[in-house]
Amino acid sequence: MSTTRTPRKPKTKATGKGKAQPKQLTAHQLALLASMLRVRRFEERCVELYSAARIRGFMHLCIGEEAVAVGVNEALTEDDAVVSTYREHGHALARGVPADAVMAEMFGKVTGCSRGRGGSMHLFDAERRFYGGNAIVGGGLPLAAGLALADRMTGRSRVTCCFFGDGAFAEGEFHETANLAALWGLPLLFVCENNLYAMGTALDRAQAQTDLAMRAASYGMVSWAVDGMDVLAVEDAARRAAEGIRAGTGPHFLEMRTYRFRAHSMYDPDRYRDKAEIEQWKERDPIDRLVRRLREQAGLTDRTLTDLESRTGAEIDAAVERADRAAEEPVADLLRYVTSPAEEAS
Amino acid sequence: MSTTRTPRKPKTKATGKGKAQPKQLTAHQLALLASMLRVRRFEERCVELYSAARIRGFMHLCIGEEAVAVGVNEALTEDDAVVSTYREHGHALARGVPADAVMAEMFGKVTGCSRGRGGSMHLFDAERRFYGGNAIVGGGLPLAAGLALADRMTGRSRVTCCFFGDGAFAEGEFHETANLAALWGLPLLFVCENNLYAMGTALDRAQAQTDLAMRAASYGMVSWAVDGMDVLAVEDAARRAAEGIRAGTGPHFLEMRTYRFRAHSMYDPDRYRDKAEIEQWKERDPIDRLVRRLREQAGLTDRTLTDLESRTGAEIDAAVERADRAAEEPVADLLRYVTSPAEEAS
Amino acid sequence: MVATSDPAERKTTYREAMREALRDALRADDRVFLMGEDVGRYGGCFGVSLGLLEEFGPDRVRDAPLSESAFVGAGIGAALAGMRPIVEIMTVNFSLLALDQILNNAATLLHMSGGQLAVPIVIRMTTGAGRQLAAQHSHSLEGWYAHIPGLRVLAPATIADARHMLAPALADPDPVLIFEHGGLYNTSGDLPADAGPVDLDHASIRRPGTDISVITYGGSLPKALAAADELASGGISAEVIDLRTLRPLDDATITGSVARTHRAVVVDEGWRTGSLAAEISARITEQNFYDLDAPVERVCSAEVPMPYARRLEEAALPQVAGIVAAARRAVGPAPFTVDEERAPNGRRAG
Amino acid sequence: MVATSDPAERKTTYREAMREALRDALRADDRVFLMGEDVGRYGGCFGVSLGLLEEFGPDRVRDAPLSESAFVGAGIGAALAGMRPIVEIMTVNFSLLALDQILNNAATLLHMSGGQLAVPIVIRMTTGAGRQLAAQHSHSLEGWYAHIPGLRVLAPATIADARHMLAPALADPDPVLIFEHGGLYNTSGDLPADAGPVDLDHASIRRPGTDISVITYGGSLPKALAAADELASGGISAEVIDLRTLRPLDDATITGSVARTHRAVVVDEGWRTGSLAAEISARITEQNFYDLDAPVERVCSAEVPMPYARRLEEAALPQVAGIVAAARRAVGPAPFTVDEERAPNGRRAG
Ligand SMILES: Cc1ncc(C[n+]2csc(CCOP(=O)(O)OP(=O)(O)O)c2C)c(N)n1
Ligand SMILES: Cc1ncc(C[n+]2csc(CCOP(=O)(O)OP(=O)(O)O)c2C)c(N)n1
Ligand SMILES: [Mg+2]
Ligand SMILES: [Mg+2]
Repeated sequence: MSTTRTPRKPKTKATGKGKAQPKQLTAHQLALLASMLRVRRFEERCVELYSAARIRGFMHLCIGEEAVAVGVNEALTEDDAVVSTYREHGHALARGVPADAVMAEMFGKVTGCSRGRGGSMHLFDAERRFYGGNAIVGGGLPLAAGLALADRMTGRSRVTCCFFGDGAFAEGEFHETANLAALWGLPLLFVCENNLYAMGTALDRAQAQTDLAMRAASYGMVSWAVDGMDVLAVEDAARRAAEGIRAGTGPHFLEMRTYRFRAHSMYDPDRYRDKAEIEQWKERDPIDRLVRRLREQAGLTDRTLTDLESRTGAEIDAAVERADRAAEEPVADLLRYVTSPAEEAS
Repeated sequence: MSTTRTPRKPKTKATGKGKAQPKQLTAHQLALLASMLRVRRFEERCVELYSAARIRGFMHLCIGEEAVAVGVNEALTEDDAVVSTYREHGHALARGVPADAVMAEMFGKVTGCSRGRGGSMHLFDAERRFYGGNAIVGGGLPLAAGLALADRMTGRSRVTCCFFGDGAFAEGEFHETANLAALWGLPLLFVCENNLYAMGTALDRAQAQTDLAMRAASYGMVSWAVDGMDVLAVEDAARRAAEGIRAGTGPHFLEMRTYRFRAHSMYDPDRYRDKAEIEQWKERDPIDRLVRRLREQAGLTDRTLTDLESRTGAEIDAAVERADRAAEEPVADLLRYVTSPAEEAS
Repeated sequence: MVATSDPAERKTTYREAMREALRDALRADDRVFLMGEDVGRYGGCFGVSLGLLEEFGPDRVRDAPLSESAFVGAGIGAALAGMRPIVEIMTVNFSLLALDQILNNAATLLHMSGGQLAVPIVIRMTTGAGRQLAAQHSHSLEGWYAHIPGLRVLAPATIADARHMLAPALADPDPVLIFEHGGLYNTSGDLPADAGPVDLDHASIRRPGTDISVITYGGSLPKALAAADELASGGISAEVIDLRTLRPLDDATITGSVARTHRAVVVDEGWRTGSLAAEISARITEQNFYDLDAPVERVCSAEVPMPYARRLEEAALPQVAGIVAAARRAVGPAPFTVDEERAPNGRRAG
Repeated sequence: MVATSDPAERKTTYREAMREALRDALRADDRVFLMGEDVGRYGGCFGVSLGLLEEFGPDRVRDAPLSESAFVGAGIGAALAGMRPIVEIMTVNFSLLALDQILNNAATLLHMSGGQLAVPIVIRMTTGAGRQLAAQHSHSLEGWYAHIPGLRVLAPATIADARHMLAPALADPDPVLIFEHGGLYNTSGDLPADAGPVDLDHASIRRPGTDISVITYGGSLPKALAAADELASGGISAEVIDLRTLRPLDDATITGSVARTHRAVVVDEGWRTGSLAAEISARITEQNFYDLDAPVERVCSAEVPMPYARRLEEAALPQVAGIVAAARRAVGPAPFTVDEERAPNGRRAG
């Protein structure tokens, strides 16, 4: 699946800070860096393509939040499932959905991971158990509970990971799903990407109680708040949570404290945030931070970085080129996939 | 309004146990008893009338829970508002909706408090600010937030009291409304009637965390659990909560621990509860309990009780008789009240 | 409660037939489970699932908290993961709380994922009025669900359909909604032993006739049949069509009938404006324009939140007398004689 | 952004017209407030309320958390308590989460309380497709709302209607829903200075014609007008009716038009089956049966969750070419000559 995933035994005792990472993790850390960089560059390219009207519709970027997508994915196996939102390029790429398929999807092409029917907000990959791509805020949560319920009922030891935002925390769906998951002890990993804003609404103007991990704990779930700008901390927390879930201790909740550097969507003029606030958070850029650390602790060189950049750039160039060349679904197939075919045609 | 209401200054220091009530409360306590007894006898008559098919549709009784309706109402003034559920005979009667109007409503008559359109589940009385009568579980909560919001916006010092069940606590509406109320500091009194069952589903099979007051507190609201079988404790808690709300400290949440002695509705064969459990709770019957206390502490006599019973019986007899004689809405008026008339006809 | 597999035709009720269907489904396939509010300990709010908890245990007859959106969504998720959930929403009235999940997930995932994610879920709920349950508990909103591409919508109107629609619904790879009219549960009658799974693609002509097509479904079928009796005694031969499947509609059966009868009455408990009856009427006009000898009549509910009072509720709902009157209007003032020759294409082309 | 009260006719956009209407309403009545997700700091997800927070403050331009059911219900409660809330739901797609509150409270309380509790709320939301927003963000569900007794449903299709429908909506003592098609916000044009409040009881004939009635509303109006242009160049005179109010429907205008033209095409962005277009078609058949020279045509959306890909989306939506084709089908193969005498009652009575 994802090239960055190097399966290894979860640490049984973790610091949650990621500061005391032993040296042998260096290769793994480099892979984390590569994965975050890949998401970043991919989305930067998307901005250009959107301006050029090659990508249309609503598009939401996770630039600034890459550590969450990449770190959480490290804790998951191929058998686990991921449910995501409309801000899911990072989740999809980290999960191993090929950049080609994601890009083609945004081009509306038949080679897209949803055959051009979904676009940026609706990436799917059944083979990799990536269940979208849900653009109704909170709408993915019940779905994730159901995936977990199926595992629970059949005795499979799999984790379902559901990403959602701080805004979704206010929706009734979150409450209902949290209760259901805790009540039934479902193997569900709630990953709340708390980027402090739901569109233009700051967390403290949307939530009476802004300590979301504390709120989630009131359901009787294990809940932690995590520095979402530190990929190692994210990975560590996700690994411990997944471990707990696999051990049968029921759902876990991770509040990932993060920030989006860009506007909510391509339509958003971003009038509601202080530029200074954005700049402050940019100082915690998860990529820069890991780069600094790897330079200091693991001798990361400019040369390695340049190589990484050029490999990443090449992959994305190729994805764009292939997406460009790919065919569109013929209009004659408009009604396909509304219902399942008795026998799949073609 | 309610004959049982004797407005007085709220105590500033309350015990929350109701045990140390000073002697001068005796008259007030008798009024509480009368009010509870009236609700009980009214509903017992409803059972007979339902068996005789004079009352139809769904009917839900609050027998066993009278202390909540009566005690909470004591803390409210005429200006306050009440939003209730389908199990609302007690709330309506305690609020001062005349027994005549309630009975006539259940007979489907034009003199009913909803002109026969609502029935048992939809009692309304705009004059007394009794806003129903909501039969979608959880559906009254957002409405109550809006009533409170209007007061908040116009600077009126009124309380909106919303009754709902333990079952409603699981619905997304509760979560959304609790957050809204706490976030906006709305003058809203949440009264959760925790009777341990939502139809046939016991609380611990519906809620991951059954300490509802604790859960509500996670929104940053003042929350207490109250012995809902003790009308004095209920009154005391409600009074303190209403006082806090009027003082501008935002919404309060009261978990009333109570029990319904009867089945969920007239259709319910009540297969899911232990008879022993019911009997145990009946030992805490709020009426018996107050009677015992008044006998001991305030010299309540059989004579007074008999008088009370006969006055109550007479009131209900009269209500039934009037409801019986009242007219039905002519079928020609079927479409009335779908929209407001430009000029009210007749 | 009858729950044997006795091969002879036998008396049962709509409720028991539905229960047997559920029991069969749970026995036949481990992936099937029943989930909803009070389906277990309580036995179902209308008693449909009584006894199933005891037979299949709390995992497979799963009581859910009052959280319509969450447990319907969970059913959808479980279906994605290979289960065959039967989710019960107590009544259509509460299904609004789960409508987003049904529309935006169940009905949409297959297409939105470019064919990758089928959602083999069955969602059952009670619908309809007539029991003095007033405005919030008397909706007939199946017409809304019939608007949604990607869903199959069923309305079993007979005991045999209650018994034999569930199996093919579960066999459907896509989401199926089953609407059970609350007024039908106590209906009793004979269940033929030889009936197989219902063909979900076809409407059923419950009573053949030649003068007018009465098209209906669910809880209105008994009324339509009673109206046909009454019409027959007045010399009008009404053909009664039970749609059975509200989506996709079986155009061929409707069109074929109207081509023969030249007149149609659609009976539907939904509010008239925007009802399923409107769709049927529009289709008849589109497909049988030159066959029609009279405007298509609709007998629907009055456009009013359902009142509690008995007489008002009766007046608000489609009734036999209204169906008879509509049919008579369509057939025209002169009593129709049975053997009169009809012009098959009675209308001038524009 | 234009926001003056300049008396002369002037160029503006649909978005600005709506904003002016909101500003006027907030200025005119203290009881009015605007509440919804991102109506304040963000300026409205489509920029409609930009600047209003600064003028009226956070109490009256009230940002709500993502809790559609709670804040719509809160609007209903506030209306009961004497306020005049304007609640914005970002789009119709999310309104499903608040549908229970709208149907079971807003639309029902007046009746259920025997006339005691009117709910003077206005709920605005964006509707429609056409911007490649895919399956979950492209619904046209206003037809569902038009099914609900107790609601008034509006669909401003022009800049003048965007400007002048809000005031009468607020004056209505009962709940009013306003559907703003997302494709219209950027429309620019002249706003006549003399326009008064819109008469909410009447549809508007946007273009008179004699050969066929093209009946539509909202985002499909520009397409219908373009089709009429094209038809005119082919010698067919199309009358274009903008329904404006989807509930209650203005039968008189529709019936009157079809009585003159003898043919009708209904254009509606909803999925065809169970669309509002079905209701219009059914009513025309009921009311104009003997006027009609051809079946009523419907041009609706294909029955598919809206695909993202541009060409697929275009193919799924009603387009000018489809309207023209439907009108031509209805008018018949022979080009129609304008002065030909029409039989006013072209159909044989059964
Ligand atoms: C139910 C619903 N309401 C509103 C919207 C519009 N909307 C899309 S994203 C969004 C903000 C969500 O914020 P959050 O959950 O914090 O996620 P983030 O975008 O910050 O990642 C809103 C309001 C929606 N898609 N669904
Ligand atoms: C949204 C919704 N779901 C289901 C129902 C059916 N129902 C009516 S009352 C009830 C139980 C509610 O329990 P609770 O809130 O504890 O109140 P109680 O009846 O115990 O007073 C249920 C499931 C309903 N009316 N509304
Ligand atoms: Mg956010
Ligand atoms: Mg309860």
